[in-house]
Amino acid sequence: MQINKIKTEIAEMLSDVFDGATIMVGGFGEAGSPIELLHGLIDHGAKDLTIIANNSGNGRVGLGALIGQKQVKKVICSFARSAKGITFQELYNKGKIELEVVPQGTLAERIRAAGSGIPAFYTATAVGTPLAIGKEEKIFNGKKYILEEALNADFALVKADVSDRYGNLTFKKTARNFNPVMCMAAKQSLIQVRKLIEPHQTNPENVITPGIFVKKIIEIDNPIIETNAIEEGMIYP
Amino acid sequence: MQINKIKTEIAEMLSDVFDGATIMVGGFGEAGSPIELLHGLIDHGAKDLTIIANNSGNGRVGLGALIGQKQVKKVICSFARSAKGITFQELYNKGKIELEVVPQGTLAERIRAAGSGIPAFYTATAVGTPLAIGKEEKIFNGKKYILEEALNADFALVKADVSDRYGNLTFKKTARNFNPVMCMAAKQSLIQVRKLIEPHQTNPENVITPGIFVKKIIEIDNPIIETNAIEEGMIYP
Amino acid sequence: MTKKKLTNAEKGWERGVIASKIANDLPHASYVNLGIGMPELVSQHIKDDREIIYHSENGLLGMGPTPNENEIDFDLINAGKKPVTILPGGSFCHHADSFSMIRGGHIDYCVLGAMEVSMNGDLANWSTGKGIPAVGGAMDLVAGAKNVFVMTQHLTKEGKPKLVEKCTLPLTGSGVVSRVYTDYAVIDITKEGFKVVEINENLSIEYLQTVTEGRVYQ
Amino acid sequence: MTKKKLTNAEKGWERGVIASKIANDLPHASYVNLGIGMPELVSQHIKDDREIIYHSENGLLGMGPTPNENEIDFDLINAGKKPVTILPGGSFCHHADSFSMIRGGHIDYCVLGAMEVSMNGDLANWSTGKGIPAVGGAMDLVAGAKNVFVMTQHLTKEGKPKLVEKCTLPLTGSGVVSRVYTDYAVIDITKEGFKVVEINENLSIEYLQTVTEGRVYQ
Repeated sequence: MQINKIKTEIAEMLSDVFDGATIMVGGFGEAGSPIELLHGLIDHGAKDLTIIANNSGNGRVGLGALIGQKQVKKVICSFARSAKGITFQELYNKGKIELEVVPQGTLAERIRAAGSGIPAFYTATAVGTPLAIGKEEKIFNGKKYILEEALNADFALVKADVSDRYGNLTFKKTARNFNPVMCMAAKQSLIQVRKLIEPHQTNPENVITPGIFVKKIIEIDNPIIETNAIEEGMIYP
Repeated sequence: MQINKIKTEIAEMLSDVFDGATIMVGGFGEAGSPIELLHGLIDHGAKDLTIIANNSGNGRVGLGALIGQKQVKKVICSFARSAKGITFQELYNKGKIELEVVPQGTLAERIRAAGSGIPAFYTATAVGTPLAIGKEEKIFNGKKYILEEALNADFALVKADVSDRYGNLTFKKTARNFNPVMCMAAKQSLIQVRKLIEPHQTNPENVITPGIFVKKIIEIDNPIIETNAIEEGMIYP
Repeated sequence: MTKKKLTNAEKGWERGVIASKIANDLPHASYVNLGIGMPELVSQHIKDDREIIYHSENGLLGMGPTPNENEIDFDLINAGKKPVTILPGGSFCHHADSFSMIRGGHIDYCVLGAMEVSMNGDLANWSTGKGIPAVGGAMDLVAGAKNVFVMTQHLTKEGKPKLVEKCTLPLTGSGVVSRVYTDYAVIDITKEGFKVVEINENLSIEYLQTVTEGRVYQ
Repeated sequence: MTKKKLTNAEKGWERGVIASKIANDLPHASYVNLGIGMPELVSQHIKDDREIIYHSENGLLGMGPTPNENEIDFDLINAGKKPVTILPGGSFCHHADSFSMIRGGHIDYCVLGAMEVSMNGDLANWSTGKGIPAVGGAMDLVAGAKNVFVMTQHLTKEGKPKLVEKCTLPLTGSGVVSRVYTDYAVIDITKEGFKVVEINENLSIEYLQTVTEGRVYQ
């Protein structure tokens, strides 16, 4: 029997998602954002989600649409402000969505830590700022650091460029961003890829995310481009 | 003016090395071991060195030869035992070289932490064992962890496969091992590569160690293979 | 601290002039992160006697200029989410690796905007205390980069000093700024106060003191 | 605890038999790290009904069998520093990433040798307390892998039990072992003691108790 993580239906990808789940969403702005999986999550209908992502979505597409559907209870991100971030803004201003602001590098490292079995680490980032309040401080070599804890998730929704049936992923340019560390940190990482290849076509030197960090894969060969979709007035669902 | 980190003489590579320096040496066993740079360090003559590496050398080649020359005060490594590790064994048994044993994964992570500006992190590795003695303990989610500190170095000696003049490195197979994290952690990472290429030949998707972590590069196109050298009875110098 | 409009003859340096002063202070072979907005201008003023490598915290080292309209790729963007290019010898990495470069002290210089800079080098540039709080990578950059340069107008739009004894806005980092480039002066943060390295040729040090909170000296 | 030589009729399982019992307990699609020595045999006993992916902690996922003499590459070795191969769909990574797989709980099973295993799952397998101390990746593996299997002879060469109430040798990990495969039995570590899952067909449970320190039960 052969390992085969490839699925053909988005519903199958998301079959284990539950109300109240914590879900990492890859991407930095639109680059690497798994729009089709996010739309699948709208169709799925799970509620009270905690989303961990760098941003909080644009327009009514992808993460913006999911938030617009009121499926999200809380967003943990570095930058929730954006001219097109209408759905988050509206709910935030009404006090209907929670926000935890995390410095971008601390966010990335907390996610990597979760994937690497490190429950907490010290960093100088945010020392002396409002984002250090309530955090344990410690001095190393005369310099002050704060303790930051790992950020785990039940699921990660990720967009990659190419994969084989094992889930060996490569990414395209700056669409790599948070995707690899989120694959490491989530109990189930669910990947949409532009193109599937055979295992013998995978170059073992160039794999960015090895299959051990991947649970399910689906091919979406012509994914939605957020900027274009918003310009064209797309509203999902 | 163009950035060009390429040097032509090994002595130039090692020109800043000083007595008492802490030097990381890449490689896992012989794979990725920078033998020519280590021989250069013998020629250089620096004394009282602290070596951070996974192993402690074999025969009288490379790291084994450096230790045999009594240039090394202390070795920090995960596995200092080896049938061919004659020079370390001899000095250790006479009490003439110090040894700090670190679990292999903790060693790799402490090195990465140094390169990533993380002064310390918690890990479950070694909890309840002799290697946890004296280390701060903390409970996260009901499980016990110990605090491990970053491991910095003045220099890293590294063998890579290919580089351009910026120091964008790729490695060969399992010769990758500790080399990339050591490049991150040392103040100066000094690289011997099998082959130099032009920057436009570097595929930006496949760079393993980006040039920002590299100080100097030298081409050694036909490096010594440790196993063969020891079989042939090589003794350096 | 009197607000006083400068006459035309006393006008501060143009943004391009400030940018070129910063560009001249970036040594050959530096790894540099330019903040979104005004600091992005710096790359246009680098002289041929040096090569600078630009880092964008979203996983891009060796960032090149804005692409032509027909070369835009929404998968190749900078930290401000605008399309960019990559130069030969550039590379991509994931976010944790990218911030290892920052947090680990591998970025030689970062140039950022400011709302307030205090005498001890505290920087406030991420929050007015109102609206949706959003920090991005600013706190990581100021805590991690070897040298933090600030590029800013000397006064706020309301004519208030941005160089202050103590910041009133939420901090981005504490004691992190080494040098400030404004339209009025280039100023080092020192233990003795704001040390003027260069002053706009139209202005006196006495005038500079009136538009700066905290001690200014030469 | 009497040392007693087994007669030929009572001989324990051969190593291949133990290895095949472990192989049968590794589920399809598992990620597995096999320790150096006896555990390496396990991969030879995996049935066609499953695909197992082997991890070697020196940065190799998808490890294949030993190469032919003419295919040996000293840059493609396993954690025991012996030449190996890589299978299609395999990949290389650096040491920190490789141990993220281990420490982060992504390795489903690791199979290791033992000097001592205690009733509460403590494992001692890295140091006799003499000679040059050398730990390698053993402590990381037992702390990080989801399931830690031990493969060992039931008795030391001197005929002493390896399954003990409390380890006397320096520990590799505390409370980490879930199951032990010996030439005499397959034993689960439980709160009640050593639970016998399967016993060698030549041996009685009473005999097993005499060669095991600590409570043995079925």
